[in-house]
Amino acid sequence: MKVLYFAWLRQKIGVGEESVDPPADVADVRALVAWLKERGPGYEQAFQDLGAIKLAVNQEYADLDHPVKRGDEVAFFPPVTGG
Amino acid sequence: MKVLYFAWLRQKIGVGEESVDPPADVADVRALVAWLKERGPGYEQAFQDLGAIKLAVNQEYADLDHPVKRGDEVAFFPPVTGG
Amino acid sequence: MTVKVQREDFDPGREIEALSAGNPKVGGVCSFVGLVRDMNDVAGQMSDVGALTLEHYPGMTERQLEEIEAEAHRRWPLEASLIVHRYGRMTPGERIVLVATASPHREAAFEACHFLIDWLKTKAPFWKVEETGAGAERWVEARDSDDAAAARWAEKG
Amino acid sequence: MTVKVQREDFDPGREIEALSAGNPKVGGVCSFVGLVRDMNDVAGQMSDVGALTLEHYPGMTERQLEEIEAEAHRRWPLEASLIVHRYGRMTPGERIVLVATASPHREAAFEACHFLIDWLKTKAPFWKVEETGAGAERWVEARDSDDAAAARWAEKG
Repeated sequence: MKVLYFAWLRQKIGVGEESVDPPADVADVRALVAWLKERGPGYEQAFQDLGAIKLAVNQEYADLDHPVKRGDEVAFFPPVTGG
Repeated sequence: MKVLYFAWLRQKIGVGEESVDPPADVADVRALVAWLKERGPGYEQAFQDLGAIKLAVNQEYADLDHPVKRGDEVAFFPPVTGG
Repeated sequence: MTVKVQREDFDPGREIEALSAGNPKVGGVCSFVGLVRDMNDVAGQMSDVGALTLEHYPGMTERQLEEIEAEAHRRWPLEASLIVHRYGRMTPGERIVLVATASPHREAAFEACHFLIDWLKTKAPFWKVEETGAGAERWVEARDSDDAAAARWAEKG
Repeated sequence: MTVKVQREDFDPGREIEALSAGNPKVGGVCSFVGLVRDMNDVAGQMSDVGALTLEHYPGMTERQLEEIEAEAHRRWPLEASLIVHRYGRMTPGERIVLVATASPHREAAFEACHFLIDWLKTKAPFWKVEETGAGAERWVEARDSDDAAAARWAEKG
């Protein structure tokens, strides 16, 4: 599974992209976040307020209940500010 | 007094601009139109439907009750279609 | 605030760039270019247009356009604005008019630009006559939809 | 329908002209150019901006912009449209984004262009970080006013 972080999430976590291999019971984004938060204090900090974070699964907007599986691309980022 | 005609009014009347010297009792645009209509069939035709005509006195939109006097510039034209 | 009434074509890119050049307060530039179409809607029927000629009232045209622009600046926080309107004969695809607005805020730029073209359409003394083939011509009639668009900007009393 | 996501600057005039070139059905081209301002409103206070850097999500950005453009074509009768959005570091006065629409009708061109920028602001994965002096930086926060502007285009269910 490929996980991407943007903007201040990337800065807090210290990496923009990583390949992860969570256990089989990590079946949705919410479980993935819980699992990622155990990887270190940067993750813990980045995912502190889930209400402040948007996410996408395979480049489409999704929510925390969205299923994830091996091979997916999951991205976490703040609300967008382009234009 | 300078009188201007635009678009199909100009075509019907056969002239785009003329200097006229109406009698002193021609004190507003309505009276001016009545006086102009006596100048020939082209004028009669051009001013047949006053509801289809817009006008300006000294380059500002005005209505038939607007006063006119020696030295004024009065223009008659159909509703505008620029842009 | 700039008004140009001219026979010649204009360069929209250069005009748009000039509107924000050297002014870092500008956050957005909105513009509209009106072009001659090869068809026109005449009483609900599409009719071919070979070319058109725009007649105008020199003097009053500039005055009206300046008033319209001043009104836009009164209503919205604009850093700059521009109206360029051509007259004379034009064929399909040619540019007729450009309106553009520059503001710190995109909402103001959009609304003011929309206002400029809507008011111009019903207030600036221009008249279009279309060539409809074989030497025939037809004066374009004012549209109710343009009156309705302009009326939207009427201020509540 | 064209989407360009690029580091380089673009030429608004050339892009706008290309939108109607060779298509005499186009009666109007509406465009909006967004620029870097030298100030930004941070929690109600104006704050200086020396430069900003736009980060984006390659792949998803293009995909989202294409979806937004397709939605505009679904809602309005457009002959052509364009979105150009830059990423990377930019200083005040530089162009960030161009959206443009070409339609037989000016109302459709205006609405669709406004829609494009409003939806882009809340849906396209870009993030701005501002340089605020002495090496400090600040991630720009999403604005409620942008959410409200986008919500205006929500379709009634």
